[in-house]
Amino acid sequence: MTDNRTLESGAPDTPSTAIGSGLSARQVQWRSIVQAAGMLPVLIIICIGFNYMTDGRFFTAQNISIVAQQASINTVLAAGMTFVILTGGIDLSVGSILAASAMASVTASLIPGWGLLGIPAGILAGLFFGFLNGALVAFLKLPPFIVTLGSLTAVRGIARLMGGDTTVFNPELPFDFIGNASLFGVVPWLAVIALMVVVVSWLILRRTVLGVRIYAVGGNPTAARLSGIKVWSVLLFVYCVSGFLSGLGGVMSVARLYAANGLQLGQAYELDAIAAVILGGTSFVGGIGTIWGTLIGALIIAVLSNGLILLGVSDIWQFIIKGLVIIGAVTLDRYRLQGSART
Amino acid sequence: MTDNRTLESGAPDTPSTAIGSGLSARQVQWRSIVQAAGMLPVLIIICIGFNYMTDGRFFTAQNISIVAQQASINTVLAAGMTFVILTGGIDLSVGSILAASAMASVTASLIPGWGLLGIPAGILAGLFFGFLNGALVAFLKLPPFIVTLGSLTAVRGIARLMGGDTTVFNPELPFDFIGNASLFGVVPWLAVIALMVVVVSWLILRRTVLGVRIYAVGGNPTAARLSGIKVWSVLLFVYCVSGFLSGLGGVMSVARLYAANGLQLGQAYELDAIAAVILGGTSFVGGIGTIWGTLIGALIIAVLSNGLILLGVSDIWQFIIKGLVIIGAVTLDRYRLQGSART
Amino acid sequence: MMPEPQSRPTPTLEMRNVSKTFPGVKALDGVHLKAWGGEVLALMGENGAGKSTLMKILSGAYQPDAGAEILINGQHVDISDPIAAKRHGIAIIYQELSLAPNLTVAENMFLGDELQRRGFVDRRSMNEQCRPVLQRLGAPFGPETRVGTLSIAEQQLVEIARALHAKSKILVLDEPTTALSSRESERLFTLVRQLRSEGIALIYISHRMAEVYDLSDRVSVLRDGTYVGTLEREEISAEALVKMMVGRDLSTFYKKEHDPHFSRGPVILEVRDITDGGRRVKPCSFQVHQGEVLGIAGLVGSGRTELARLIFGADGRTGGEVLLDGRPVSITEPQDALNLGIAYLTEDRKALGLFLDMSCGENINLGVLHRDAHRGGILNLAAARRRAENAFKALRVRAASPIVTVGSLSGGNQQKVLLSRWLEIGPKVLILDEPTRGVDIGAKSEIYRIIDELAARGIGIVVISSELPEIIGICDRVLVMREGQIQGEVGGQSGRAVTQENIMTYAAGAAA
Amino acid sequence: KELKSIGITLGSLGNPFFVALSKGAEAKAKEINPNVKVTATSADYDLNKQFSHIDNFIASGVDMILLNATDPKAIISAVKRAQQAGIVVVAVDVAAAGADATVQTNNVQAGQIACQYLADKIGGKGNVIIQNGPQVSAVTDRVKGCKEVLAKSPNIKVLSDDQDGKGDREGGLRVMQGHLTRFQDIAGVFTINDPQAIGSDLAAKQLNRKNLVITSVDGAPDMESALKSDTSIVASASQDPWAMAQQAVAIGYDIMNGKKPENAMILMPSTLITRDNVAQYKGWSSPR
Ligand SMILES: Nc1ncnc2c1ncn2[C@@H]1O[C@H](COP(=O)(O)OP(=O)(O)OP(=O)(O)O)[C@@H](O)[C@H]1O
Ligand SMILES: Nc1ncnc2c1ncn2[C@@H]1O[C@H](COP(=O)(O)OP(=O)(O)OP(=O)(O)O)[C@@H](O)[C@H]1O
Ligand SMILES: [Mg+2]
Ligand SMILES: [Mg+2]
Repeated sequence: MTDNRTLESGAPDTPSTAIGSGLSARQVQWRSIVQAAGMLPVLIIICIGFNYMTDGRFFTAQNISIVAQQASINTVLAAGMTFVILTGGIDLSVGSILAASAMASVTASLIPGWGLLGIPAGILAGLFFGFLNGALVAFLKLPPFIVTLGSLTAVRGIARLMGGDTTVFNPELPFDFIGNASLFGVVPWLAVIALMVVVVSWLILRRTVLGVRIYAVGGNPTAARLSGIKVWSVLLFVYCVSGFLSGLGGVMSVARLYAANGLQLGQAYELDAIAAVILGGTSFVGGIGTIWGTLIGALIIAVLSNGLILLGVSDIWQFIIKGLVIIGAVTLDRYRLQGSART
Repeated sequence: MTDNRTLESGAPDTPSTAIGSGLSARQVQWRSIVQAAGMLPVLIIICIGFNYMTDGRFFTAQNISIVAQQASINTVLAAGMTFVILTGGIDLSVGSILAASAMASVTASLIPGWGLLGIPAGILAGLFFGFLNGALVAFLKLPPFIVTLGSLTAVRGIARLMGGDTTVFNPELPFDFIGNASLFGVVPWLAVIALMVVVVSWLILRRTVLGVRIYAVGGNPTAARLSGIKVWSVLLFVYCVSGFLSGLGGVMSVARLYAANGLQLGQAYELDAIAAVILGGTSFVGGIGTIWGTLIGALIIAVLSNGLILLGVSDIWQFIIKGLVIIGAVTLDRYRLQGSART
Repeated sequence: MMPEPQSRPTPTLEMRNVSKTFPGVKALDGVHLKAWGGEVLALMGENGAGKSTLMKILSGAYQPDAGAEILINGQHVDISDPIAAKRHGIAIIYQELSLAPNLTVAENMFLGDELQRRGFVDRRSMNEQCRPVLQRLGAPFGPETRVGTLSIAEQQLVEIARALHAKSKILVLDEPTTALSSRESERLFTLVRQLRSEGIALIYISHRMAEVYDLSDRVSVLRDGTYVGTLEREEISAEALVKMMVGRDLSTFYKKEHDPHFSRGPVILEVRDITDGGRRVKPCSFQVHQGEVLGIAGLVGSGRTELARLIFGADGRTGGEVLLDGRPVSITEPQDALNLGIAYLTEDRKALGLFLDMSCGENINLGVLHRDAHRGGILNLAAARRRAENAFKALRVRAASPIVTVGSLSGGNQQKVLLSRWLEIGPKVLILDEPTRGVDIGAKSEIYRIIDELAARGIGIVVISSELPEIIGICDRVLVMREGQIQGEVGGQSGRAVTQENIMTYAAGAAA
Repeated sequence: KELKSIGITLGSLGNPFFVALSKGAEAKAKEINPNVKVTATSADYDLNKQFSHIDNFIASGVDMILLNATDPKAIISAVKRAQQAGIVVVAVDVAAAGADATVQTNNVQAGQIACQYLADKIGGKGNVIIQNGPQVSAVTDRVKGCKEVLAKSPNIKVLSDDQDGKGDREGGLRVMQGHLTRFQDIAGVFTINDPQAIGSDLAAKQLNRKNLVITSVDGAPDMESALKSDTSIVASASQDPWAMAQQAVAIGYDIMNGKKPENAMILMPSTLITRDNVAQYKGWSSPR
């Protein structure tokens, strides 16, 4: 029945689970877990491959912690993007919002004695821009692609304006532990935050009324309205989440770099975030996907970048290999599902 | 009934032409022209505004020809993108393909005595990559976003590889007239080519069977398949067109710049091309849109860039204004249509 | 179930040993089917029995499992895709509409083999050839209309036009009348008979007994993906068919007594001069009483759906007011209506009602999630599961468990899921737009039973239906709409009996 | 200590300058140890990416990092991290806070000589356009140097200095087309790098604007050919990425083995190539 989605859908068709065919509820549930696992095998294969090729240098505590750190900002952005894409929208402005929030954060962190204000400043800046996006999409019913393309551009300009086109720098950043310290000395705080974001997102998406409504709006917006869902409020919410998390990403970036730059920071981050979401099996048309998939997608991207540099592959070939692996991964996934899917 | 498209569709709901309500075929046609005109009023307003603010410097023959030139490459890419988006797909790789084709073109143009080979070399390179995209989407049924995101990355690598990461240049380019001369001394050849591309695209989309099928596949792929349309061949075709036109864009770029650079050329062109298509009223979900709209969309983008430089607006503010105008333009369009559309 | 008469000529179509396995489901298991030219073969079975799947195999949309044979005029044929089916003279009207909404009627009709002239599409000839076919069907729209702007009923006509145009030897109609009202249906039946006399083999799928009696020469029955048997014309009877389909006896289903002195409760819903500015609905007024089943009848496009949508707040109204329990209420969005206890079951369950990728449980619970939820909007999973399971039992939904996606259910079961969503919210007024569209007899009688029960509980029920027997069978009082206006009332205290004739007189415009 | 592997992180590998730089570094490293592994990455001017690249270099255990910092100050924490892991960090082309040594072109001086030549060519008076680029320190330094010199000539008026030519031909062409339409009287143009200069020249040609004088900074291969042919470009303050990288690797190797350089900041002077001396210029891509 979902046949006509196959073409544009990012997610593979869900193998329809049986009717009257003696599958128990537990079996059905098990299936859906396997399905959510999605790209996990691909991730594992890539990791093992890299470990083998780098003579075990990949699976060292240090490197794993580096990968976790590198994946963290993209994971946070991709989590927000998952909300948006689940409603059938898209948010191209995450990179720009990240830059603007980072500028706000580092600027606020320079206030003597009140440097910790940098954290809320960055997050609120993100939330603000996310709210604007959401308002345009929800109230004026403008197409998300255009709205966020517009804010990709405009917010980039604002980010540059905020720092007068220079790098703003704070070597005494009061919250630098976020970007540079580790919990118990092993798990980088950045990774902890990213994981927390994923868990909270999962809770919202799967354990709250709002989450069900997000899926509903993505699955069939007209039906959602006719079912009494305030579609506008759901849309507003998801863009706010995306903005909020972009702001958080900005703060994380500042904590890592002690600095922010309105022009360069966050360029093309939206592509990485979207790639993580789609690799994770979330469908572009909305309504289908899981946040765990997104996490795995983000990890695949981070592992690829890290592993190729570990291997000493030249920059050019990194591009080529990355592109091919992305395509290869979805192909594999498609075939994995084909066994169980309908013709 | 098209209600459930409103949310994600780029195109405003087509004002339902009344049924059995005595509208003659001519009237219906007239309506659809008005609708296709879409953003034209916005374009005109922007032009007049700029002309006023620059004391008439905008509407000089020279400046108009500059705008036409600057719009031309994006128009060509956006024309290809229109085909793809009409089927409900997307092609993120146009910028990378343009770079690779430009590398192929300029490299071939250096062959002594056979420099004109640069033209077919560039175009064929584009067609080749487009074919690969199309094959992955059509045969392996992979999601277009991921496929072309992959090739955005991989083809970028290949483009860099082709020139060994340097700028390849040819000051004696045998086909430089394309980029620098004008037909009858007034209409730049680049603009002539772009216009020809638009006209041919229009013929294909509106006057051939293939065109009807492209719209059908975008409107309802299942229905298209069940009607015996070879959906794969339509998909393959549109990605080939997009690749072909990206290749042409590469040749045009070489003819204009006498050089190509694998890394820098064509960065983020996909965003401009998509923006032109969506500004032009083509719907993301496929099946709805016109090539004329795309042309107007591309012109709006070019006029904006040109006008803001003419005004001497600083780079930072150019970003901000461009973003706001893009959002403003669709908002205006939405309101214009609201009058005639269903609530 | 007589043995096949030996004297028959070679069947035009024979399907042997057709099986089809979907992941986890065996939809068909060794099914046989024979159809002859100049005959109407009705195909019946409960929802999910596999009728559509069988026909989709015939049309090349699905591939059967190995071992299946398809013979046309005794020749083995290989139907590997829709084009092959077309080449063998097979045309089909799918149960789910399969039109491109962005194309015109004519373009849809010719999709796949468009007319060309000098390499270009010949839209003019296509329109010209399309027009007479539309006329033959009495379609109120022209060939250049965009399909997306048509109502489903009208889209159904386009589907039929497309199949007619194909001039095929074998024509499959998969529940073609679900969206049609009696007048269009009659026209279609005339056509079917005409095609039969032209020697075409017709396969007709329907859940409506009356149609099957009317049209068919033979009836083949499927149950749970297996072939049960075939009845010849003279053997056809409701009891026999039901027994074959359901495997048990089913008692009567239309049982409403039309008692003009039916004592009903106070007025619960009153609509006064509601209109959308005259575009589809001219000012309409009526009352619904507690415990009453009010029917709204009318031809396709008479504005019934639009009227319901106005009351429900789905479309913007320009005038009029709605009173609930005698108090004027403000309804601007569906959620206002739902908060007040007015629920609306849409006629197009796939596009406007269900979330096909979500589980049945989620679909059922969607309207009450926020009521059941713990503080802070945390889902009450236990309550949701309980509701879903109870709903499954109450409506006898046939699916493994409430966590399967609703998209994988057969049409009738989808309808039950959607209905239970609205039952769960405990409405005061329930507007049902074509509640039994595409639902099998068993389920239909269950839905009627539910409607009766709800009415008995004091809920005001409005039923919009294009199936006259249904309207007559279950409603206490019937309003008839024509061209966006309420033309008249039958039943109740109107003094006119609820009969087909009375309703049709109003619907056709002959004022009484 | 042996030099086993080097990591190079550059602003953008799309620029031939950086390619020459990485080739130069590789050549020098091979001289020291023929089996050395050299990994060059492009940070695309993104600080976050550069941090990641440095972290990855640390994990893969390189001995030395050649760093073309995206931001001269903000890079410090990454530099510190690398040094803690026992890696020598040498900044090239752009200073980097905390680096063990820096080898860079004197960009202020490059801007000065290019604009001095420009001022001389237009006779110390007239309208001049400074075509800016991506705001990295090398670019801002050049603009700074240029402005210093132009400020000395009271008759020179700077019409515009805030348009971004994006560092490539396309951007230079586009911005210049706008400028030429906006201003009828332009005597000279200074662009922050060679691709923009060539783009600007193309714009001038198309619009038939003669009597323009263009200078820039870089001395790239395409500039050599531009200076030899019929263009409005008259000079470019050259850099020598090859030599810069060679020196950087050599210094880094010394530091690895305990020999600190006397001066940690090595400024390589820029020499001006003009139409007159271009024939003698040994460009970036010429074999060494
Ligand atoms: N694409 C599919 N994927 C998985 N299962 C399917 C698919 N299509 C149909 N089924 C299943 O196959 C069985 C037969 O479905 P089918 O649509 O043929 O029933 P039907 O007899 O036409 O019912 P209805 O009267 O409701 O139209 C059902 O259990 C249905 O859920
Ligand atoms: N989205 C739309 N755009 C244009 N016209 C529409 C649209 N929806 C319905 N109409 C038209 O409005 C009229 C009334 O339609 P409506 O759906 O209310 O009729 P109905 O009596 O409910 O019939 P049905 O039996 O189809 O449900 C019809 O002529 C129909 O074609
Ligand atoms: Mg069916
Ligand atoms: Mg209706």
